[in-house]
Amino acid sequence: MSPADEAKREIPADERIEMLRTMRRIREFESVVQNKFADAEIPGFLHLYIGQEAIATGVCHALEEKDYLTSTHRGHGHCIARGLDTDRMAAELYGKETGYCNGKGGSMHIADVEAGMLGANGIVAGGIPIATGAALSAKMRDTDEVAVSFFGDGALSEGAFHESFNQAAIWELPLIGVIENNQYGEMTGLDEQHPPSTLDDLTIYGEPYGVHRERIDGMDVEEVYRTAMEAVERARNGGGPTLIECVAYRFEGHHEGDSQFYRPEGELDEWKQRDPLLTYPEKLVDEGVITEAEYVDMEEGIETEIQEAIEFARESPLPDPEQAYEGLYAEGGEGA
Amino acid sequence: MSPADEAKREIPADERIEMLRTMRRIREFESVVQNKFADAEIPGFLHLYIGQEAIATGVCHALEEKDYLTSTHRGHGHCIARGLDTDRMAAELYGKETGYCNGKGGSMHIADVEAGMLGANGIVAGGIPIATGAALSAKMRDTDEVAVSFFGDGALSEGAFHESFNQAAIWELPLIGVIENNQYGEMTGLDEQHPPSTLDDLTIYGEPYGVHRERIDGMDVEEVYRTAMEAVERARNGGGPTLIECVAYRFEGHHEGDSQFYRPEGELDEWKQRDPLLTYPEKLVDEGVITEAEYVDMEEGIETEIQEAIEFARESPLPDPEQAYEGLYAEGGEGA
Amino acid sequence: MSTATSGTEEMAVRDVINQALGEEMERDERVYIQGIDVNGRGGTSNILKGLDERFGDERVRNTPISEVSIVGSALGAAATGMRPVVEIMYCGFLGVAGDQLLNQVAKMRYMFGGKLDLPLTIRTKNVMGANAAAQHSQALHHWLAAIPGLKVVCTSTPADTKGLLKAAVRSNDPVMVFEHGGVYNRKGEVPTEDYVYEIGEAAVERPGEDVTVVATQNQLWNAFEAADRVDDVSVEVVSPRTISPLDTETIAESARKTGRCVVVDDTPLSYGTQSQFATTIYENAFFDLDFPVQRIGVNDVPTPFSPSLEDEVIPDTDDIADAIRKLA
Amino acid sequence: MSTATSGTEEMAVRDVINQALGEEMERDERVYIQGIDVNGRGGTSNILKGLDERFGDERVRNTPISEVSIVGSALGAAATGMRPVVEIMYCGFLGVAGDQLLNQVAKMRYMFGGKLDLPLTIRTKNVMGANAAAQHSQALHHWLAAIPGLKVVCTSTPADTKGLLKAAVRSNDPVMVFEHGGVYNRKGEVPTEDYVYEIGEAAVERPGEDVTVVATQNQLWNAFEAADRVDDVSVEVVSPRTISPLDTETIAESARKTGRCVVVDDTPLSYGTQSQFATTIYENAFFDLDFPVQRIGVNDVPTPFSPSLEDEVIPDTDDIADAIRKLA
Ligand SMILES: Cc1ncc(C[n+]2csc(CCOP(=O)(O)OP(=O)(O)O)c2C)c(N)n1
Ligand SMILES: Cc1ncc(C[n+]2csc(CCOP(=O)(O)OP(=O)(O)O)c2C)c(N)n1
Ligand SMILES: [Mg+2]
Ligand SMILES: [Mg+2]
Repeated sequence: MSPADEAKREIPADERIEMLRTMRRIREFESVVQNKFADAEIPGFLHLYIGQEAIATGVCHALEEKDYLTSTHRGHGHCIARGLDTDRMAAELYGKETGYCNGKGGSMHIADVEAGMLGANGIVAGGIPIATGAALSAKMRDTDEVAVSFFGDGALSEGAFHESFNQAAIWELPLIGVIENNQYGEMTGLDEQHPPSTLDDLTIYGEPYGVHRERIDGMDVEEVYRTAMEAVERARNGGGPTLIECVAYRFEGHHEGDSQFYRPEGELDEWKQRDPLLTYPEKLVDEGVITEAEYVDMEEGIETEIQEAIEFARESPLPDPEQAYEGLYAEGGEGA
Repeated sequence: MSPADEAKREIPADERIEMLRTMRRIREFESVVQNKFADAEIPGFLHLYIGQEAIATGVCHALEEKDYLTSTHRGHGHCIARGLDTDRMAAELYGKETGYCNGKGGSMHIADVEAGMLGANGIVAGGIPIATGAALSAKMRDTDEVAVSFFGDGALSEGAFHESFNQAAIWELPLIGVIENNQYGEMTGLDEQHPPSTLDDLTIYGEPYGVHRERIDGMDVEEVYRTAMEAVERARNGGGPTLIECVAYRFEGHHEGDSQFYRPEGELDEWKQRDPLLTYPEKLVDEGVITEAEYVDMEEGIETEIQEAIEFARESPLPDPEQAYEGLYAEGGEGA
Repeated sequence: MSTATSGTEEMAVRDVINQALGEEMERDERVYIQGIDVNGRGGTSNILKGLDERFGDERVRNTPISEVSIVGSALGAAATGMRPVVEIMYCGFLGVAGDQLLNQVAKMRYMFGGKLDLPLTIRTKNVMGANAAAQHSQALHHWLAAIPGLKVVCTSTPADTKGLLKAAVRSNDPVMVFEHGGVYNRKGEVPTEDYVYEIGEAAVERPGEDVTVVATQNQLWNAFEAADRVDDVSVEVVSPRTISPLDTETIAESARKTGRCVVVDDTPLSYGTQSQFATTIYENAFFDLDFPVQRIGVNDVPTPFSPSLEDEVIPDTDDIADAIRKLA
Repeated sequence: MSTATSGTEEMAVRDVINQALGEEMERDERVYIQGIDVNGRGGTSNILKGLDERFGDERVRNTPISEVSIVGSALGAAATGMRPVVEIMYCGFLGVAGDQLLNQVAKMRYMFGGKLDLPLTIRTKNVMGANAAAQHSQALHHWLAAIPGLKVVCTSTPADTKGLLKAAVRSNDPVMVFEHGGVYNRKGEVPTEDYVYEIGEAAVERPGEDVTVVATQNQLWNAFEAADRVDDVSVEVVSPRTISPLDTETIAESARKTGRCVVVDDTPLSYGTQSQFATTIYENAFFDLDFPVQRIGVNDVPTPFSPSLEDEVIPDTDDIADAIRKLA
């Protein structure tokens, strides 16, 4: 199947249901950890992905196991969509030894290198050069692996974005940049952070590099999936980098604790009409892909999963203090 | 006169002669210091401006005293065009106390803040944020000053360029970026350092920011002057940033000592046909603006000037070693 | 500084910052603020709240997320007549602006032969102990102090925050002001009059006879607590206030008196401030020292996220008290 | 390492680098080079000449002038199966990649729970004494050593260049290799066999009894010269080789033996390596020291351009010899 055909194909029912499930799992995870954070069970910072589920889900559904991704401070959605286990994720958020990073990373640094997940990142745009390197490595090792970097609209103002895409374009690397335009960088709207020339289409930031550019609805998981699929196939086949802007909205505060003083009245409600977890289940039910009852079952299963994940996290031990001094360097190795 | 008219006006003969003189002074200064460097009279690094004289000359001729500029490692041309004295410049290259920086800066850091010349810069793209700040300051202080940043094609790959132009565009700052495309970044050609999408027009790097863009012949001092004039007038009148690509060629090595192994055969000779110090005097003579004899006189005067500058530099004392510990911080001042 | 005729008022560090900046902006219209979310949110710790309304959007400028340009454009503005006060949200983001700090801000005046003033203040905060993980949880004043050409101050108490921040804003040199997230809510008496503390002067915050503790920021507060706790030992607590240039004499004088010193800070033990403080003491009080200087800091790891791990790596009151007892 | 069965050959440092990298690239095809002008020019000091022809454009990759991406993409490649060797032309350009170094390269493994290897070598050079002025003339190994998570080595002699560079390339951790422009043309005997020096081990380069001199790079050569000059004093010269983690024991042992120490390096006296070396000595040889450690370095200014000024600020053989005589 050619990439174009692949992208246009009817998405099989089981895959659609799978995407719905992934989105629902992200939503559930985020909602529950939001509560646990409010209860002071979870330490540190928490940046929720609620509202943006379709992006991580659609993109990651287009990836294969061998591929790589880098994420941001708002990374739980990418982790779940990538297939990380919610129990070890929750444990990491709780700072427990059973977490993905044994409690060393927390929400802003969850990683599972085994799964090609090269880490959330607390530095805006910090992951883009790393993904560029994974794409370079994929190419040098003569594989058809691709690397996806997720980042926010705000990251487009950092030099790291530009240096990376410039280099990726010169070297024709299999790199896909996914701009999650959620309308804000922290508490400041797009129009204060980007010139007017960019506001209609943030992918214009990639224009100099001659990369493929797509601007799509980030609340439509199937559109995201199809677009990502095209980009992935192109990258696998040596067609070089793509930059995709997914237009969406963040339903919660920038981080938990944010008063959200900056939202114009009604804006949130308007966007919530397009909540993928409202529209997509409805659509699948309407189209007879899933029954309401099945969806309720699915939801219940997910609630149980996340409840158990939280239990797992709660019951896991905190790391032994001495572990603070481990893991910085590789053990042994020649000349180590 | 509207900016457009201003730019289209016939350039008066005395100004044309002045530009010729400036270019010729740059050429002479560079040729002489090249020799002095070869004789090991001048320490450190030397990056010559030979071939690019029309750029600094045309741009600086469009500026007024109140304006600012930042320069690069290849900064002598900008200094001379800005009106700095060749004797204190030479003294700085010689590391003498009478130099612009009292010998502390050398070729790569000549500055004359009094003259709005905010420094050569040893870091590629390092001056762009500084010029952006001067433009911001001009605006905040409610003046109509403008800031020009000169930089090479290579600087377009640095994040600093992007962050600055993005910010300047949002804030509509009176910033003019002058890309001196001399076909190489060090010993590597443009096509290895920039994606194919940029090679026909490097100002595309400014496309995302919606700034005004011009690509011109950097060996034609009048075209440079007219284009700069338009950009300057626009910036003075609140019309925001401009990015100008001046297409030119570096006639000498990247720095003195460069073997120039990388030049395709014949390339240099071809470009030398367009040497502004060949074509412009010819043109002015042809058009009767200056006679051959007058030009010979001018050249002799310049040779004397530069010879005297070198003498001044040679005869000036080296700074007293103890001065190494002065000048780091301001003396006195509240809370200093 | 004389506070003889002046009253004092109890304030939290965070309110002192707001007040001091407001006063400086009133005093000199060239002073302005730029940074991420400084307008609206009032900066990353909401400390600047209200300055936007008082001084307008031009003087409290929201920038894009572009640390290179935030720092670099402030430098350019400082070189041409303005007196910018930059906020870098967390000190961990200073790395993004690494070149502008290392090569432009720090070297510009010197390279140019000392011929221009650079009245540039860069405020940022050390954060340790907030479970913010390795990138957000750092103390980096040692890293900036390692660059000649940057003056570096560390604010710790309400009173020194006022004196040092005002001094930074009025200084004609680039000054890095390191605040600390862990002391923002600390309260103390602050003289109501206008004053500056000299940059480059340390202070004996609490006089004593037996053991000297040199401490910064949250560790200064821990040092006070430790001093209270070991009440059989007379502890002298010294706050360097300025990290670069360091006030060698004040620190050494205390060391010569007590002959026993503890130095404590949130930076790493290798190449952190403690080694510089200790060296200063050894060199200037060598023949008066009874024991080696006790260095307390982070044992050369990034800051881990988990509370159990972070508690382990960050120095606390117990560590200081133990070190005092060991010497006494 | 045993060189018993091995011959030696006289080589210049610059040729050792070329040879060692060539051998490592032959040994492991995952090893590759990226940086500005590494292909064609052979890197900023032409040291890599010929590697492009031997290994092709893919493995000797010219990058755009983009230090953030040069370092960051190498990190990403290291995390996914390659073993990059990056060249940063002058150490002064490390600031451009400040965030990638401070927050990504140094912290990635630790933050991720120690679960990945990062076989990344970053070569750069200190330059002092070449009249290259403040931005190009710097020694910054102390600045990188101040970041936990980066191993930092300083190469000085032909033999240690081979041993340390090979160790760096084979290490599964990020290693910053600081070369020094002032020693590239130094010659010395190099064992012809394949060997690595353990990262984290210092070496007594020249044994002695009366005074210890701890020195790096060009100052190591100056120390040899100074030791020759003061021939009435028996000088022990120690090369730390690795700056982070520092080999405390080797340095302290020498200090305990001699009781008199000089530490000399091209970094600034405040927050430079000298303070860390000195602290190490004071703490581990406190009761054996007869005098304070003599620190020699740059007196807290950027490097000035003019020869008369640069000569003043950079330590030289005279400074070392004077310090030795002062102690002896
Ligand atoms: C280099 C750097 N600067 C500033 C910050 C603080 N910060 C954290 S998230 C954020 C906003 C990012 O906006 P965007 O990229 O749009 O992502 P979003 O939060 O909207 O998902 C900022 C400024 C940071 N983490 N790193
Ligand atoms: C940040 C940084 N990286 C690398 C260098 C080394 N360097 C000096 S000049 C130069 C080439 C610059 O090319 P370009 O911008 O085109 O200017 P040109 O030399 O052609 O005038 C490089 C890579 C530097 N000075 N600064
Ligand atoms: Mg956003
Ligand atoms: Mg060029």
